[in-house]
This record gives sequence, structure tokens and C-alpha cells, in this order.
Amino acid sequence: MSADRIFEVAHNDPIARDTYVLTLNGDTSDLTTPGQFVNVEVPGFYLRRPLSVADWSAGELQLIYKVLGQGTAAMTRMSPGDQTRIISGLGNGFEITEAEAPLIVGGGVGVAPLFALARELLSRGQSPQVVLGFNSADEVFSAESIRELGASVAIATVDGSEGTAGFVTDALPSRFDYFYACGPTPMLKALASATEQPGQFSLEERMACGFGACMGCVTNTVDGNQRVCKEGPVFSREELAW
Amino acid sequence: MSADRIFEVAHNDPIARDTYVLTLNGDTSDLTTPGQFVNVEVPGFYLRRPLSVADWSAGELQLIYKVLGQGTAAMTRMSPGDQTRIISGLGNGFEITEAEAPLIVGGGVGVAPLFALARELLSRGQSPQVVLGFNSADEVFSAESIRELGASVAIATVDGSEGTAGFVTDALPSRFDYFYACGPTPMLKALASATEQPGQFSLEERMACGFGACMGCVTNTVDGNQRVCKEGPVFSREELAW
Amino acid sequence: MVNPLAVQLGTTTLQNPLIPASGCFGFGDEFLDFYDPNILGAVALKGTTRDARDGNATPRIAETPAGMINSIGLQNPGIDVVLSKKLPHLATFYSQPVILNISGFSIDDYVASCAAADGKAEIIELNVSCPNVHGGGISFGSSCPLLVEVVRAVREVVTQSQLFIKLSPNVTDIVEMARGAVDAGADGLTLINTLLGMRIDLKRRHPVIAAGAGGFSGPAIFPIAVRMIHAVKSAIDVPIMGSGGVASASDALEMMMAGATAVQVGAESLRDPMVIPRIIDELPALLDELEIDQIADVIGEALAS
Amino acid sequence: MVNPLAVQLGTTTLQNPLIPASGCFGFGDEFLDFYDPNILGAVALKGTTRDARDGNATPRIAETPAGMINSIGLQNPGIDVVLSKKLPHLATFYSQPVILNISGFSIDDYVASCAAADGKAEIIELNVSCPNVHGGGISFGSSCPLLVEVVRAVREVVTQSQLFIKLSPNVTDIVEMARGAVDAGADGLTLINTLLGMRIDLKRRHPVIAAGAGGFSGPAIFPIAVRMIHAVKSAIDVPIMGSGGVASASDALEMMMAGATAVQVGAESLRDPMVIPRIIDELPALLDELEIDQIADVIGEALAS
Ligand SMILES: Cc1cc2nc3c(=O)[nH]c(=O)nc-3n(C[C@H](O)[C@H](O)[C@H](O)COP(=O)(O)OP(=O)(O)OC[C@H]3O[C@@H](n4cnc5c(N)ncnc54)[C@H](O)[C@@H]3O)c2cc1C
Ligand SMILES: Cc1cc2nc3c(=O)[nH]c(=O)nc-3n(C[C@H](O)[C@H](O)[C@H](O)COP(=O)(O)OP(=O)(O)OC[C@H]3O[C@@H](n4cnc5c(N)ncnc54)[C@H](O)[C@@H]3O)c2cc1C
Ligand SMILES: Cc1cc2nc3c(=O)[nH]c(=O)nc-3n(C[C@H](O)[C@H](O)[C@H](O)COP(=O)(O)O)c2cc1C
Ligand SMILES: Cc1cc2nc3c(=O)[nH]c(=O)nc-3n(C[C@H](O)[C@H](O)[C@H](O)COP(=O)(O)O)c2cc1C
Ligand code: FES
Ligand code: FES
Repeated sequence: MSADRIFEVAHNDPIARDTYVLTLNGDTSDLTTPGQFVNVEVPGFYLRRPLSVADWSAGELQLIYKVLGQGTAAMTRMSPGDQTRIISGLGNGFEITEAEAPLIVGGGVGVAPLFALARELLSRGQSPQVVLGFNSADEVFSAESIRELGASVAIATVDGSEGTAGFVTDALPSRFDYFYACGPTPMLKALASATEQPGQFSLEERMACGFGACMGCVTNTVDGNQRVCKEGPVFSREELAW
Repeated sequence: MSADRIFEVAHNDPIARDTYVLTLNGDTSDLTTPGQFVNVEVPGFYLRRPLSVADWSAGELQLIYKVLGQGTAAMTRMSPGDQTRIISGLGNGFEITEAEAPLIVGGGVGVAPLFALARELLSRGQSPQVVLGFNSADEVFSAESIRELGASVAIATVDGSEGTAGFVTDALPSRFDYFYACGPTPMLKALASATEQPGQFSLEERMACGFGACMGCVTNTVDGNQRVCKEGPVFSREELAW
Repeated sequence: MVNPLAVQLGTTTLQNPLIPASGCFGFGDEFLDFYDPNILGAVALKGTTRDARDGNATPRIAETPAGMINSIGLQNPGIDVVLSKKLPHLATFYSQPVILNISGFSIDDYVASCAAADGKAEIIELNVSCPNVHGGGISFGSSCPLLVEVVRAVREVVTQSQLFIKLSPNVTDIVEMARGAVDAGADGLTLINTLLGMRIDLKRRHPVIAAGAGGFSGPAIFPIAVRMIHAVKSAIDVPIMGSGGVASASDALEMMMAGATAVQVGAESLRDPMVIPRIIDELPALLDELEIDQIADVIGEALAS
Repeated sequence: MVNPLAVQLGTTTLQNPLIPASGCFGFGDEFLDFYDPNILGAVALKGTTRDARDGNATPRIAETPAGMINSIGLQNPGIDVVLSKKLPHLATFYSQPVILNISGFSIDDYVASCAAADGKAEIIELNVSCPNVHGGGISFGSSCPLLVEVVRAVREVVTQSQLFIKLSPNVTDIVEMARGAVDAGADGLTLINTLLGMRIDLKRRHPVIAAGAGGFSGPAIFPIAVRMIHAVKSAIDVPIMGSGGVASASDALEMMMAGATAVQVGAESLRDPMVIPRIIDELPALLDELEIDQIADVIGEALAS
């Protein structure tokens, strides 16, 4: 179920270069699984901004966003006490499997939903390996908090300023039997080429509604065009047939 | 001279039915005479709202506004600390004359600029009589503060709930040799018909710029169409030839 | 007691004038999380074509000041699936009037779909903003002779449903187009479909929308819709469904004063799924404030008399 | 050092592409309180007619979401006063290029004004959105044959100034109109003039604007302007002054990528008199961010190649 809810900003703090964590208070009962997203009204902009749920608990929602254009730039000016409308409970989220050696792969701000995913896998007794890719060390976020959960985290940076120099595909572990991935499309496609294991990709697409009504956000699947906001944002490798 | 300035809201308080006084801090050096106006940016609305200067001093600006439509309704939500852009120093304002027995006539929210006018006349040793018209007693404002300046104030209300029952024209003093008037056009026209003395009318017209560039706000004068925002908002009786 | 919001749209009575616009309400079930569609005056379903369509490449969406651009390209499962699956499914939870929005790329397309659809919904709404593949890509809605031809042909096969023509605003003379449609047999008009618009991505130096230009709608276009409805209703006494930028109860009333009998809400209901129920809620108080007994009384009130 | 903002508009060099649009800058002196107009690329003066005009009844202004409607009705002192008084006065404080905007209600009107104006300004911009009194009130800008006729006639008498035609967007096929104007001898085009729009006052049940409909502009119409400029520049290699909804440095650049060589700012400069100086200030940093050396390099960059 999804619903349009009013949330109140609790904190809005920088955590990496151009990257902020926005903590809001409100009803999070529409959220059921890691990898879902919300659609956030930003004052002065017509469309809402779709953002993955980075973390949530009863009454508290955390989003991690990167300043990309004018809307996310305006979000940095949201202050504690400000209210905003958020459509919550959107998308399918990751489907948790019983894989033995799961791998979590994130790139850039696509790392946002992976903390909650890692925690979920760990809580089920699985031991995910995690590989996160960024442009440079000053953009790295969530790595430490995922390590604190007890998962091993490898970092790749394009400029080599932290971890492996290169892309996430240069830092993949030798053994894994399933992956969960979120990041820019070129990264996801590179991952698909570099691997043969089954897995899930969380996609991005420009959206109007976010709840399935406009057909604005489709991606091509083996079943034809499917909505990223409704049938996705997470699609399995077989569905996408990349 | 006019300029686009940033002001900060100090107070925004109701003073009569649907009527608020908005006190702002900022540079008021563009203001020179009672009857000038400013053009106020209201968040979420494209055009600015023209409002008479009710009072000003170095660093402080007072506006009195009535909730009429959506823009003025939104203004009631401006809170202390909020900033807004204001084009200040607009319009000609009243021309102060040496009349012996000046009369000040105001109707509804047109009363806004008359406090500063009364004070100016009193400071020059003149003794203005003041007649203010409202729909009903709960809409009356500024009467008490003008009395406190030392001027005699008569009230007319349409429903008779305070002062004379009827319009300002029903409460005019028997003797005066000049008038300064601000209020809705029907009131100003009634005043013009009911009197023969010379005087000045402050007009309202829908505006885009407020500073003379668009020709949106004209009124017909003996010299053809003149801009209410630039040649006005105050016009003498002879100019309008009502 | 009389329902103060009821309006008579041609031969169809609506419990209120509010209708989600075609393409902004799927086939009726995407809003079930948000509200019960039975509160609506009617629903307009997603534009349907003779055959199933995948639609355009993505990105299909761009943002504009007070509006948006879409380039869905009529992704839909085709008229047979709509009639055999979508309509019966809709009927399981919805019992107010239905508007089937039909698109096509040739007169044959339109006729085939409309013949199949006739009688299956209260209103068939013809979307004529699509390019005519047999006419050098000119859209049916931007050439009066072409428009007349398609309306005449469709009128032959639409005998049980009301036939409304949804006009494109991208024309020099909207009154001429309206007159053509009505003279060719339309029962009513929907005014307006989207304008053509484009945004460009500065970094990619390329239009945001994959197809280049797209359909521009939302509050930004409201004054264009009001003026076209006003112009058409001033010239022709025909039932009009207004469409274009409605985002509030006062917008709905304004469009009705311009001449609309009912009011469709598109883009705004995508960014704010609760806007239509809110408008329906707020209308009675707004009518009171303006001392209006029956909303139907305001239709065309702002026309010169 | 090369000025990175310079552009070549036909035969006129502009120090930057920013121009206040006609009707939004008076005759050049209304902004003196705000900034020195010599920072501008050029100025477009208020629409001028053969004889002086009082303009339309008030209200002349209405507000819209992200825009406004105006109905000035070409109030102006007439071409003789503009040439004998306004231009000499402008020259006392301004020395960059001048665009004289000429309107008329018959071909004779246009020819008389343009003959008088030729050579008095770098550019004569023909506003063809006015009704032709000899043609049943159809505007010159909404009929291609009429447009061709007026451009041909004016071209005869405009031999020293550049002749730009400012097209109306209220047409079915903007490319056809553009081609007509260019084939008839125009040196360049201005795209776009205002759209037709209307707002209705719910209390009065009457259009806000006394004349009913008016000219709709501001950020709301930006995507329409971008798409028309893009369509015309894709079809015809002609210098274009963009106009319609520009409100920021990135808007200016977006319009140039669509094909505009220079960019006019109208409504936004009325609500925010400092917007043009701010855009000029901000452009260099934006160019740096996008790794663009010369702003002229972006013109038409978003056209399919
Ligand atoms: C399901 C989903 C989850 C996402 N999760 C996150 C997240 O957790 N953190 C984060 O920082 N970003 C996330 N994004 C991307 C985020 O939505 C965009 O970065 C953001 O919308 C950009 O807005 P803007 O105003 O800054 O950019 P502008 O370019 O000014 O925006 C203009 C329009 O384009 C849209 N847009 C621009 N870029 C994107 C994009 N990459 N994806 C979708 N829409 C875009 C905007 O929403 C807006 O409608 C997610 C996107 C999707 C679809
Ligand atoms: C020179 C001048 C001085 C004024 N001084 C005051 C004052 O001191 N206090 C006060 O309460 N009001 C004053 N007004 C009127 C005030 O500008 C309007 O009440 C206000 O703009 C209404 O805005 P709204 O958004 O509530 O109404 P809406 O009707 O929603 O506004 C829509 C548009 O119409 C314009 N508009 C609507 N009514 C008027 C009007 N009566 N005059 C001008 N524009 C209008 C708005 O500015 C806006 O552009 C003055 C007007 C002028 C021209
Ligand atoms: C995402 C989207 C999809 C649309 N699809 C259709 C369609 O299939 N058929 C149609 O006739 N109109 C379609 N439209 C146009 C709308 O029905 C409506 O007429 C138009 O958007 C103007 O109204 P608005 O400003 O309220 O959006 C679509 C609009 C949008 C935004
Ligand atoms: C108040 C006003 C007056 C205008 N007067 C004229 C005019 O006299 N001649 C003309 O060609 N265009 C005129 N225009 C149109 C503008 O020059 C401009 O082309 C149009 O408004 C679109 O740009 P914008 O969205 O930046 O306002 C006027 C526009 C406004 C808002
Ligand atoms: S964004 Fe509307 S269907 Fe996905
Ligand atoms: S409001 Fe623009 S000239 Fe007066």
C-alpha cells in the first residue's frame, strides 16, 4: 500500500561530498522491505523527487540524497521543523532470497538503500559481501555503517583515492552466488556483463507519479515495457535479460 | 529612486477582521513621502503584491494588508525571520499642500497609508480632520492610532455598528478646503461627486511591474492614460477630471 | 435533497464534474491505494489503440515551471484487452460513468476501435492528437478536413455511447476545429489536450525527452485551456469537458464559468494523488462562499451575454 | 581577451545575448533606478505604431501559475515621437544596439512606420501578432499569406536596419510561418510572442482582463518557446532571438541550445527587475561548470545532427 503523508524534517546533514542524509518524522507504516522508495514534494518544483528509503523505523524515515540538479539543491535548504508531503511505500523493493553467498553492489548514490538491505540479510543469518563504488574518497558514505553491522565492505574509487582504483567490477569478490545491485545504469550493465550469477538490479527512470498511473517510467523487460515505479524499481536479471 | 531590497519579517499580526499589520526590517531609504507603495514578493505567486506603506522609519517598514485572495491569504503565513524581496520607493505619494483645513478620507484597507499622512500634516502644524469608512466595526483599524496623533477621527460603517451608519460621504465634516483620499474606486468617485473642494485621490489598479515599465496599470487622466504606479498612485482631482 | 454538484454532460448525468483525465488514471485501479473512485464524476481511461503498443523510448517525462512534459507514446494493451479485461475488472469496484479514450493512426484504426467500444462505456472520447500515418504525419487534430473526416467515419459506428472529440490546442483556430467536429456529428468536446513542449538537458545538450518534444500540461497551461473553452463555448453551444492545468476547486469553477460542464484533472493528480478528492470536498464550501446553489448554474457564466 | 559572452546576431554583434523583451522595458529609462542598461546585449523598445495609441481598458494584467497575462493594447506615443524624442533620449545614456519593435493594423501602417524607422536602430523587429483591420481581424501572424505579404512590403523599405519578424506561437505550424517570413526577406526571427490566455474572476464571473483574453507569458510558456525555436532552427538556418519564459542563466543557455542566438526576457524582468543583470553575472560560472568556452558555441547544440 502507498499513501500521501506529511513528514516533518528532523535533520538534514551533509555526510559526503554533495551528499546529505535527510531524517524525517512521520508515518512509515507503508514501508515493508529494503529497496522501496518514496516520492518527495520539494517546495517550488512541480514534480516530486523519487528517493530510495535509506532506512526507516516506526515514525522515522531516512533518505540519502545527492545534489544533482535544482530540486536536490533546494532540498539542502529544508530545515528541521519544515513539513513536506511524501508518497510513501512505493515500488517492490528487493526480494530477499536464501542465497548462500550474497553480494551487495552499490554505486554512487545508489548505495542509499543498501544499508537497510545489508541489515535485513544479516538479521536472517546471511553474510553478505558488499562492494561500493564512488568517484573519489570524499564521496564515500554508508561504508562504515554497513561495516558496523558486521558485513565486509570493499570500496572502489574511480580516482583511486580509496580502496581499489577503478569500478565496482574491478573489486568484485571471487566467490558469490547471488547479487543485489543499485547504482547508475552503466554500472549495472557493466556488472551484468562481468558476472553470470543471478541477481537483482534496482533501476532509475524519470518519473511523474511514482505509483503506476502515468506509464512514464518504463523499462524494457522480457514481458515488454514494465513500470520502474510499480513492477520495479527492482528487477531480476532474467526479467531484464541484459 | 526605487530598488529591489530584501526585508525580514519582524511581526505579522491581525489588527481587524481579515486585516494584518506586517512589520519588516530592511533598508527603507527609498521612501520619501506618505502614500508611496512597495511591491512584495509572496512565495508561490508569480506577480508581486502592491501594498501601500502604512508607516516607516530607518530600518523598519509597516504594511497593513487585508486578505482578499490567495496571495494575501498566503501572506498571513509569513513568520518572523522569513525573508522576502520588496521593491521599495514606488509611486509619487501624496503631495503635501498648505491647505488651511485639510480633510483625510479613507475607506477599507485604503486607510493603510493615512496614518503616516496624518502624522506628516500634524508635524507641519496642520490640523487634519479624518473620516474613515468600513463595512462594520470589526474591520476598523488605524482610527485609534490616528486619534493618538492628535487628529479628530470620524467613523462611518455600512452596517452602523460604529459611528455614522453609511458611507464616508455621509460623515463628511461641514467645513474643509482640501482633501486627501484613499479607498476603493466607488468610494473615491462618490467623494468626487459629493464635494467641490480640490484634493488628491490615491488609486488602485492591477499591476505587473509597479515601476513604470509595462503600462499595465493606467488610469485615464486629462493628459491621456497615465501609469498608476509611476505618475500615481496619487492623482489630483483636476488630473482625473472625475 | 438535490445534489448541488450534479451536472448533466450531454445525456450522461454526473454526480459531480470531476474526472481524472485520460492517461493520468491508468485503467482505474492505480488510485485504489489513495481513494475510492466511486466518489468521482466519471473516469477517463488510458488512451487505447486498435493494437497493443509499447510506447516511446525513455526518458518520457520532463519537468517544467508549474507543469510537466510527457511522451508516453500511447503504451496500452490494445482495445480488445481493454474491453475484455480492463473494463470488467474496473466494474468490480467502480460503478460511475466511464470514458473510453480512443486513439489511432489512421481512420481505419479509429473506426475499428470505436466500433468495438460502442456501448461499452457512457462516453467515447476521441484523442485526435496522434499523427496520421497516411497523411505525412500531420495529426488529425491539426487539420480541419482530416478532423471532419475522422469524426464522420467514427460517428457512423458510435451509436450507443456519446461521442466526444478531444481537441488539440496546437492549432491556429480552435473554434474552426470545434465547429468541424460538431458539424461532423460529435456530441461534445474535450478541451484541451496537451501543448507541444520541450526541455533540454544542459549537460547532455539534448532534449530531456527521448522523442524530443512531448505533451506539455499542468497548471502552466491553465490560462490557455480557459481561453480556448471560452472561445469555443462563445461560438458553439456544445457540452465541453474542460482539461488543462486544473489543480484546485477554484480552478474547476473557473473552467466551468468559461463554459465547461465537467472538468478533467491530469498532471496535478499525478503529482498529488489526493487532489481530486480534495476538490470534491472543497467545492460545496466554495459554492457557499460565492453564493451559488447549484454548480451547474455557473457553466458559461463568464461568457459575454 | 575574447569576450566569452559575445554573440553575432546576423550582422549585429552583441556583447552578450541578453535583451529585455519589447513591452517590458518601456523606452529604456524605466530601469535606470535598477541598473545601467549598457550592460545589456541590446534593448527592445515598446511596440510602436504609426499613430499614438491609448491602449486597452483596464484591468490589463492577470496572474497565472508561473506567469501572467497582459492586455496593454500597444499604448505608445507613435513612431514620430519615438524617433524624435525617445531614441535621442535613450542615446543620452545608452550606447549598445537598439531594437525597434513595430506593430501595425494594416500593411500601410507597417510600411509607413518601418520606412520612418529604417536605419534609426540596428534591428527592426516586426510584431505581427496584431489583428489586420482589413482582414476580418485575423492577425498577420496567424495567416501565412498575410505574413508573407507584410514582410515583403516592409522588406522593400527596410534597407539599413536588420529586419526580424517576431512570430506568434498561436499557430498550427510555426515552421511554415518561419519559412514564409524568411522567404519573404526577413534577416531573422524572434520566437515567440505571447500565447492567448484568459483568467476569470470568480466573484465577478467575468474575465479578469477587461478585453477578455490577453497575451500570456512568463516561465509557464518556456517549454513551448523552446520547442518552437528547436523546430524552426531544425528546419531553417536563420538567426533567432528567443523569447518566452526565460528566468535564469540556465534557461538562457537552454534556449540557445534549442537554436537561439540571443535571448529576450520579458515578464520575469517585470516581477524581478534585477533578473537580467543577474543572468549576465551568472553566465560565466555556468559556462565554466559546463566546460563551454564561448557561449556562441552552444547555439543549436541540441538540434539533431
Ligand atoms: C526509484 C528511484 C530511487 C532513487 N533514489 C535516490 C536516492 O536514494 N538518492 C538520490 O540522491 N537519488 C535517488 N534517485 C535519483 C533522484 O531521483 C534524482 O537525483 C533527483 O530526482 C534529481 O532531482 P534534481 O531536481 O536535483 O535534478 P533535475 O535534473 O533538476 O530534475 C529535473 C527532473 O528530472 C528528474 N530526474 C533527474 N535526474 C533523475 C534521476 N537520476 N532519476 C530519476 N529522476 C531524475 C527529477 O526528478 C525531476 O523531475 C532515485 C531515482 C529513482 C527513480
Ligand atoms: C498602489 C496600491 C496600493 C495598495 N495598497 C494596499 C494596502 O495597503 N493594503 C491592502 O490590503 N491592499 C492594498 N492594495 C491592494 C492589494 O494590492 C490587493 O488586495 C492584493 O494584490 C490582492 O492580492 P491577492 O493575491 O490576495 O488577490 P488575488 O485576486 O488572488 O490576486 C490576483 C492578482 O490580482 C491582483 N489584484 C487583486 N486585487 C487587486 C487590487 N485591488 N489592486 C491591485 N491588484 C489587485 C493581485 O496583485 C494579483 O496580481 C493596493 C493596491 C495598489 C495598486
Ligand atoms: C502522463 C500523461 C498521459 C496522457 N495520456 C493521454 C492519453 O492517452 N490520451 C489523451 O487523450 N490524453 C492524454 N493525456 C492528456 C491529458 O488527458 C490531459 O488532457 C492533459 O494532460 C491536460 O490536462 P492537465 O494539464 O490536467 O494534465 C496525457 C497526459 C499526461 C500528463
Ligand atoms: C506587459 C507586456 C507587454 C508586451 N508588449 C509587447 C509589445 O509591445 N510588442 C511585442 O512584440 N511584444 C510584446 N510583449 C511580448 C514580449 O516581448 C515577449 O515576447 C513575451 O512576453 C514572451 O516573453 P516572456 O515570457 O519573457 O514575457 C509584451 C509582453 C508583456 C508581458
Ligand atoms: S512514474 Fe508514473 S507510472 Fe511510473
Ligand atoms: S504596473 Fe507596470 S507600468 Fe505600472
